[in-house]
Amino acid sequence: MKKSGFKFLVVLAVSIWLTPFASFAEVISADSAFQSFPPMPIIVTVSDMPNDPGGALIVEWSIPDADSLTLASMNVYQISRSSNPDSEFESITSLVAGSTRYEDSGLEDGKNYYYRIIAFDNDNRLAEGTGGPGVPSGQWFNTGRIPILIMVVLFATTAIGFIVSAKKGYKFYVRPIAGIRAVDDAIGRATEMGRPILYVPGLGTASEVATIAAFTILGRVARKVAEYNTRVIVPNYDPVVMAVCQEVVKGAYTAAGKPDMYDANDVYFVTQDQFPYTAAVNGVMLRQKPATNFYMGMFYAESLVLAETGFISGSIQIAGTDQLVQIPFFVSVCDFVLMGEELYAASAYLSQEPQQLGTLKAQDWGKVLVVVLIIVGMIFSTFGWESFAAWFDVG
Amino acid sequence: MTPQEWGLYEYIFNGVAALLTLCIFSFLYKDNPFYKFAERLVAGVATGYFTMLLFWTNFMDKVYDPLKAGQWWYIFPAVLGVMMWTRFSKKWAWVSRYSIAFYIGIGSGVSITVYLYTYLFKQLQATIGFPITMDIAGLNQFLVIIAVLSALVYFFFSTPHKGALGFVSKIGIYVIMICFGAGFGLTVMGRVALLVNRVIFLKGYLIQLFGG
Amino acid sequence: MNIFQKMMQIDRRWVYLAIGLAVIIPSIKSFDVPVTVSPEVKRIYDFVDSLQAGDYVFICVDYDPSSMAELNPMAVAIVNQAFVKDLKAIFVTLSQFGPGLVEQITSQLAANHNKINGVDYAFLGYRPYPAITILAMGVDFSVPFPQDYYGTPLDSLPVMNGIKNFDDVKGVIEITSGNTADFWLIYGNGRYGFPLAIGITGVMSANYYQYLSSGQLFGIIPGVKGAAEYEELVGFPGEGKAQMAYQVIAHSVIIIFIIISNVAYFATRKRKAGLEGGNQ
Amino acid sequence: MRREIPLVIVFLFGLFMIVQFFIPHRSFAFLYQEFNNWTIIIGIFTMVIGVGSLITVHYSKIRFKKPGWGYSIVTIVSLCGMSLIGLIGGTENELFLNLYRYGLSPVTSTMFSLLAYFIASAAYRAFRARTVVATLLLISAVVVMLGRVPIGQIITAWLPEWLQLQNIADFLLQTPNVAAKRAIYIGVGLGVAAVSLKIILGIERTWLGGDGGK
Repeated sequence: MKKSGFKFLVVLAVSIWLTPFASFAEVISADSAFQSFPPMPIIVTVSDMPNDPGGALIVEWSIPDADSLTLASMNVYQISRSSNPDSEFESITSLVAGSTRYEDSGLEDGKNYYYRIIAFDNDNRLAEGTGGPGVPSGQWFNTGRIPILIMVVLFATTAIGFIVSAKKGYKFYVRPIAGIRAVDDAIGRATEMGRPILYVPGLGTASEVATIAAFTILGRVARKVAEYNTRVIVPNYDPVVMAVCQEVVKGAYTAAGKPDMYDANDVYFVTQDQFPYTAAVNGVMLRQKPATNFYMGMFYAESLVLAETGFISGSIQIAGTDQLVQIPFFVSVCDFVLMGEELYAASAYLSQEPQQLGTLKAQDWGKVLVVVLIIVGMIFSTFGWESFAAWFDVG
Repeated sequence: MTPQEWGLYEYIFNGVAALLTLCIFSFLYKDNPFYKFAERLVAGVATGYFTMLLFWTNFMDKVYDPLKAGQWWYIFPAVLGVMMWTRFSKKWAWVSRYSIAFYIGIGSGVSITVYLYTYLFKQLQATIGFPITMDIAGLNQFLVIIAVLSALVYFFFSTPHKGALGFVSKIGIYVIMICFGAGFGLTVMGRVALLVNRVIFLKGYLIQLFGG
Repeated sequence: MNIFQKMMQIDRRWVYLAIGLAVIIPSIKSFDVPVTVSPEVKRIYDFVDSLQAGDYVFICVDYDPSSMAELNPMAVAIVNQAFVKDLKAIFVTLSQFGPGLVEQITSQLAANHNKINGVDYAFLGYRPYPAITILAMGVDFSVPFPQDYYGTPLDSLPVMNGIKNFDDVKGVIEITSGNTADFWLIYGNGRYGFPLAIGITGVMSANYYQYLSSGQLFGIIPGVKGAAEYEELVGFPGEGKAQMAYQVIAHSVIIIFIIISNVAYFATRKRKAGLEGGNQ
Repeated sequence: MRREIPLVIVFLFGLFMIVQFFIPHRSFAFLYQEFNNWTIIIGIFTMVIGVGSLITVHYSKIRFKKPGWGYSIVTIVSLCGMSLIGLIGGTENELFLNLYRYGLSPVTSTMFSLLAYFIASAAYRAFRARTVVATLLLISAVVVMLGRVPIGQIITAWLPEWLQLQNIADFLLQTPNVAAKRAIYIGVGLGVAAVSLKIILGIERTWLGGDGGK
């Protein structure tokens, strides 16, 4: 580091020293138009790319002596690289005039790299400079993401705090959500009608949190279904989701003391293609006439096809998704809808464990923080203090 | 549209496509054997298609080739994958939980940071950085902020929506409903376009059969 | 049952029939609809228009046949414009059904404009896992695509000569019916900062306008209307404009049903008050 | 064994994925990519279970002659046929592609196009001005519908520009629409973070079975 700093100073000093000569040269050359001048110096700085996996350097340059006319006549910068300033430089790229920065990648960590920049007009070298060495390295911490780290830590500690206090017996208030209250009624209705319940876990994979929330709700539904001796049909789009759904339903029957009632053929795989899947679920709705249809998880264009078919077959319909585009259709057709965050809240509500409700409190505090930040941000931006907003400009 | 040069092959395949299209449309009237046939047919075809695609592209690219190239650690995911097969046995089905746990662990770990970043941070960033000025843009920005705040209040779970909070959350649900209405209205066009495409396809086939 | 009660309970099949007729009639006798261009579409046109012959534009075709009706017209219009301007185009698809679509578009338009595959444009092919693919292309196109779709190594394609990654293209236009636009926003524009514009289905567009105001996108072509506008700008009237005729009638039919429904509702409301709840 | 180890696995890998977000170093980037690959690989292997389930369900329908069992034969035959063709000829062979093109994709696009009908019937039924909330949904939908096609321009051309339907539609799309979406996204972000945290900490364990895998 010290060495490169020294080098930089040398380059700087040399270029300052050269300045008067360059302008002098310009003066005497005025009467002999074909004489070529010594190229102006380019100050080149090479630095490691911050917050990267490694293997990349940033090369930046400036031409302190160039007036705007000279700059305008330049049309290309040739950039070359070498691991030794005294040996041959290998040309790596050319950039259009006006560039002042190049990001080189694919380098070896821990090695020295030097860069030479040459500016050309149509055929003359106008300016030239060498800089370095730069040593690429990968970082062990992305400083650009500190605000997010703070957010994660803040959220996690608040959530864990509330979970712990819930475990100690602290009771939280949670406001009623219509869609959640409807779940139990819907299962009761199915029992009265002697018809099954259809549970569609959506088109997501098991690694998507919306689908995981759907598992929790399925757990609750299946438990009730087992208690009431009804049947739950779960057609699946993704085989991993199917595997989990089978575990969930089987577990629920076992917990209700009726492991024999579980039928693996009720939690089955249809196909991993959106509309053939939809066609098959439509078929189930029209032929088995479920009393209640649940749509929980990730839904795409099939949402309205499913919901309309469910309406035609006369089922009560409860949907929950965080897919913004599809919520309007569920809202228009279904009887109850869990919108966005409500889906995640529902999984906490329905688990009926106090710790689960603890995180709801943390979510609310998260929103309070957002509200405060938005108001403060608005005031600051309006009064021209931009650095507050800049703090949230995370790459 | 004018008829093109078609051989028997094209007539048959396009005929199948046209028939299947009509089978699905028949569903609009009511459930019927034609729809059932098409529904069951595509369940098989789609599964066969995707399984083969997974096998030839993904399995070969992601498992077979790396292992062959000496990337021995690909044995781990392969074992995790094979562990899923224990689900065929009642006794050993629990083993598959290890693979599922890996799957879910990765998914939820990624989600915390990614969602807080793209869903929370980015939205926050898009909302706060603009001054409220005394013109149309400023007014619009002010409205956006009011609307965001009230819609956020609607999602408060741990306080009763009464009094001032109740009022704000009511505004919030109004904003949300306008948003949903707009979303619905926007969608109509795309859906009609899809239908038009099917109609054009059928029309093309008819022209082909009977001449323009 | 009086007329209003009947209007309240029209059988869904009548609605279906009306919609069916609304698309069948224009398919028999088509008519021209005037379009006005919106700024978010114009910006994409202007961007492509401002490029010099030989500049590179990256086009990602990420939709599948089920959204062809909406998205193909805009893809065709953009490629037409790029070819007319003698730009070099690089095609990639992140949708498993994309290759067929890209081939269809490129082969047809290349023939119209006398463009040669590998010289004037390249089709790199399809890769699953959009995030990983986009990140890798940001490093070097040849990482995820050592060869193009037809099996030619990238370094032996004249069109790929001297270009390595997104730094060498002027901008990326992503046409999609799925969630790949999010990947392009997060992993593409977010990570590598190139100018990004998207062509999307009408449904999705409401979701992406926010990225227009946040500056992550420089333009959006929303659905058929956007495609019709783009065709108007490019001067190749095509599928998009033709579709507009259907749209006008179908939209009118839906609005008429909404009006019937509400007139009937208000006329019968006194009797039914309290029986119907909110629709949530 | 059946319960603790999966919980430990979830905790460890979940924690790793959180931590790696903040560590750009090559080694972590590599592991991140590998782990993502691994989940995909698990998915590939699990497809076998999926196909197994499909076959079992339909086979049992055929065997016990349940109602509609004839249609199950169609599924099994088309599945086996398609797989065989793909297995023997690969995914690039003409027959395989044509079966996809003419057998599968027309059904896919026709199912998708049914939405044109459904959206009309849903609009007819749902867009009644019953409550304030329903009225807002209705008005906003109608304005945007009219604004997105030239009808809006034609019927409001006589009004000042800012009152013309297409401009009101744009206002709705860019102001309340954007705002509501931001709020919903922020909520979803928090909700997802909360659920993920509970999963990693082992508080949320329904996925292990309805009783938490006991």
